[in-house]
Amino acid sequence: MMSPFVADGLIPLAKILAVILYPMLMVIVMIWLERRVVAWIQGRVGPNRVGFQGILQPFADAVKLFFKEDIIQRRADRFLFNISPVLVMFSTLLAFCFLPLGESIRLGNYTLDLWVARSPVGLLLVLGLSSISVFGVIFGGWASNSKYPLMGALRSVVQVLSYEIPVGMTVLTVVFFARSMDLVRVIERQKEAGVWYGFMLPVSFLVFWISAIAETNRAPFDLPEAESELVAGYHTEYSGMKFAFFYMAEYAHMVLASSLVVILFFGGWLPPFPNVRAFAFLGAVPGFVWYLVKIMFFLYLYVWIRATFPRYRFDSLIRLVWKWLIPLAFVNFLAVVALRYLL
Amino acid sequence: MPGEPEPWNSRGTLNKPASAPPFLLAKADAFIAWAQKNSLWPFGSGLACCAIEMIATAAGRYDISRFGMELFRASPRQADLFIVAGTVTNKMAPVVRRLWEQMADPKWVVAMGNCAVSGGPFPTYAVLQGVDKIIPVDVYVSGCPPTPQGLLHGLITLQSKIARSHPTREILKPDVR
Amino acid sequence: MSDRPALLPGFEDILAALEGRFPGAVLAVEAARGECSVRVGPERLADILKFLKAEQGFAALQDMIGLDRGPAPPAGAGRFAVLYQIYRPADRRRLRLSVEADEANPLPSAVATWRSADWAEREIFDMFGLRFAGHPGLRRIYLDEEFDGHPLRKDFPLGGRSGGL
Amino acid sequence: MAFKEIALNMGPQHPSTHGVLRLKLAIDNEVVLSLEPVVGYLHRGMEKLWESLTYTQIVPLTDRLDYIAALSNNLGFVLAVEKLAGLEVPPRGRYIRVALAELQRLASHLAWVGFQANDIGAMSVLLYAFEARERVLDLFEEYIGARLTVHGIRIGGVPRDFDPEFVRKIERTLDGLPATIRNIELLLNENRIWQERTRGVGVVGAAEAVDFGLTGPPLRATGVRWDIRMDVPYSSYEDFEFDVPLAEHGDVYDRYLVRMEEMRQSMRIVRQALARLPGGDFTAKVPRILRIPPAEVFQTIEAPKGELGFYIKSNGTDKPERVKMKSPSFINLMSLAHMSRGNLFSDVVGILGSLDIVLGEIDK
Repeated sequence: MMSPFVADGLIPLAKILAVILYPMLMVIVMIWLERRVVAWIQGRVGPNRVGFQGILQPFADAVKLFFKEDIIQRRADRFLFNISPVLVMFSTLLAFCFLPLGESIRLGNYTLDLWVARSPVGLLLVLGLSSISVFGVIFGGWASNSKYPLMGALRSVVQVLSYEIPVGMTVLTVVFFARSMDLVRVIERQKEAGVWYGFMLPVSFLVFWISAIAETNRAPFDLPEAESELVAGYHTEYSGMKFAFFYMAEYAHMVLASSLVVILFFGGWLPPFPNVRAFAFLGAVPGFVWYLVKIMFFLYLYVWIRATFPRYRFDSLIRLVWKWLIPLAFVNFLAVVALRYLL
Repeated sequence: MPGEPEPWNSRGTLNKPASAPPFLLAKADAFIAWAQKNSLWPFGSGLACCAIEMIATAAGRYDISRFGMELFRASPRQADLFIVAGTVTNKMAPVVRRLWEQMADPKWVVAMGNCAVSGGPFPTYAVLQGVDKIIPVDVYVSGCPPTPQGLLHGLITLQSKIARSHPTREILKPDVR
Repeated sequence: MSDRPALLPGFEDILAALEGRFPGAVLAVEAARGECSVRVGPERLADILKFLKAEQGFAALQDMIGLDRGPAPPAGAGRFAVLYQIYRPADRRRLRLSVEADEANPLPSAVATWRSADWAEREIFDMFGLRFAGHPGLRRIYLDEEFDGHPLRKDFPLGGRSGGL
Repeated sequence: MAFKEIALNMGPQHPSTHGVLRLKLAIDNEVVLSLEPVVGYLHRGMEKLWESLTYTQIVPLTDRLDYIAALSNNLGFVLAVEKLAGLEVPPRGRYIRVALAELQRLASHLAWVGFQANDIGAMSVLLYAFEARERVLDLFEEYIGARLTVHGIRIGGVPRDFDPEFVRKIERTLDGLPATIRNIELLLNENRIWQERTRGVGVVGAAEAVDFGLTGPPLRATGVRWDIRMDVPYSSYEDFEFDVPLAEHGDVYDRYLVRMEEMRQSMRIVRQALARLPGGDFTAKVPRILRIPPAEVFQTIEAPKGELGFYIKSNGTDKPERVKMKSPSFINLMSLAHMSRGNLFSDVVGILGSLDIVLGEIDK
């Protein structure tokens, strides 16, 4: 009944467009949300002159940045300087293809599944792609050939690499329970188990969440772009649209990290209390909405943490991960395996 | 206005009377100008007493983030608005000039405080009598230091000045200045 | 009221110790408005400073002040003078040492005795052109290296000689 | 492999040098080997300018020295001129001056805690501290019309009287401030990241501090009990009951504790000054053209940043022959090189902030 032209042509095209627009939309909302929430926490008003309550503020920023002069330092390494924003943005957007936004919907005999690609190793792909963006930061910092960006790049190398390890270990516990790396399977396993992994593996969730903040260079761990020390960190030399790429990629990376947390630990599109009779009506709300609500909660948490915590010093940051997070993740993994077999 | 010689320190396009905008790109002009007006990122560089009042303007009560200006960019590359807040001494003048040159192109300068406008209360050997001797200034805000309301008035004047400008003419013919 | 010892009367004990240790060093003493200013010759200045700090307990050098009495100084006084404002925390005494100075022979530097003299001497050099022997890095502190002239001299015009920018 | 450290330049324009200060650093992957502050980027030639102005014309210029605590500069200079000219300020004027100076100390410390927290990353504390500071600036604005460069203490006394309504307004403002200070302390005191960034950083011993000439909160943080309001009381400070907060390690965290406690003491002094405000007129009769016979005087006060001193030499005319300002930040900055050797690069930002330097006062 669905002509192949539509089924294999238009719909995949629409999905690809959706994968590009969905993060961009989330980034636009995120920029507005962050500036308003940080302002609200700090007792300020925040942008409210541009459009209704400042909704158009991110658009004004984007258009202005689009028409800014694009300065490349004479002594900069031109190729790396130009490629790094693309690298950062490309890897994050690509990672969004593997995120399942909701369960598949039946349209007549055609099932429209709300993800672009589903692969048995989806989780590995997403983690791999998100760590490619580190290359963009390193090349960008090094290529601008000036001292502050270089220091910003060096800092982000050590920070992101050392925080990959706790991320890997905690994700291992989830895979161990879900017995598969396919994100959709993970959610289905949580549906069958009836309880979300966030509550079954609280330590893994906490370690994962802290490392996710560190990996996106946010809040207490934002050393690579510490305004008060490194002027503007690795993107000091960037202006105009290239800077906008870095700026938006950071937010896109945040959305990616919080959607990973939601999928792995809080059951992507599952309604909150599936087996409690009183809350059965919650099931009627489509899965996609639940997914968005959970992501917004974690994005709000990102902003909240940014507004309250001071910044870590470099050595205490490294001490935190090597002395606390990695041993904790390791012990937690052993405990989970032991419990699994003893019970 | 048309008879006078063009003041050397003003930007050619901004001070001309609102001549007829380019017909085809009129709407584009308005849109780009709207965007540039509403997202002026100031450059976080304070020289002296006016810097404290600039920070007070950015703080809770006189909040300039309502106009979308709260992102004080520390690097000149990403800033569009250079608020010269404080006394420009002869030793600091080359630095201020280099900072202005490093800013990406559609950039504006607000001379905040009597010292930046015309040397202020210091007619001495060490002070540059007015920042417009080294960089073109768009809006002069008087006061020593100007109160936050005064600075906000200056910024809103700058916004209306940008709204009247024609960014497309500058983009198509970059050296029209 | 919290513990506030009464201020010791006069400065006789300090002057007596100074006179005893360095006979003839104290050229003039002027006590007015509760302050005491002692004029000493530049010859044994370094030992006098060390003596005041070590034995008399003047632990802190509050300030060093340069003076220019103008191209035609009044009779009996040279053109330049340097004042040392020192403070004894034990009984809260303040003493001002004034020494005649001129461009030709530099005064001994006080950096060895009080570390806070470092920048103070650089400022006096920058503003008056008076040199200090033994100063680790005597160079201008405020103005550019190639600034000609010393601004705080009386014969230097306020608006600057080169007319500025 | 040839070892080459990075010569980094925290240039005259840097988000956390509190103005136009340049630090020449030699760092070996984030560890500071040597540091040399370069000043002079805000040198406006004040002392030369003062030699061509009359005493009353100089007072508004002293606001522009330490522009975060303008009233303390006024008080320092004005006390020196009165001591020189032998002027006697009536008791009401002295009490109003004490109230104004302590309010100014409160505003200065609030601005400091905001900048220090912002340098170490806690942005929100800057906004809360500045919001509280705005309330104090409102009092100045109502009293004399200016917020920052207040010029509220003149030769001979104070420009305007404290009417009862204004006294009540000050007390109402003071009632609201302890809550904000408490909030800031709740946010920072036990915060593990804050403690890690400040405890044991930029340590200086008591003997070293005195030798470096350190004064004010950085000195009292090393345990040395030295407060000019207590040791050499001026402007009737001896009538007030307050204690001098001390600490013992002399690191950034102790300077933070000392300043937070000093804020409470300042409020205590202002309340006492307002409660016991004597009657009578608030300013002495000062001749329009004030000629002072030749003499010299050196007067110091306890400014928020440390011991602020003025040396004035008069020559019988209405213009001083020489005015030299002893700036606490100028001397405190000298010890930055000693404090930050061996620390990390990001600590230099914290130590510089803890010294609470103001470039207007250093460069004159």
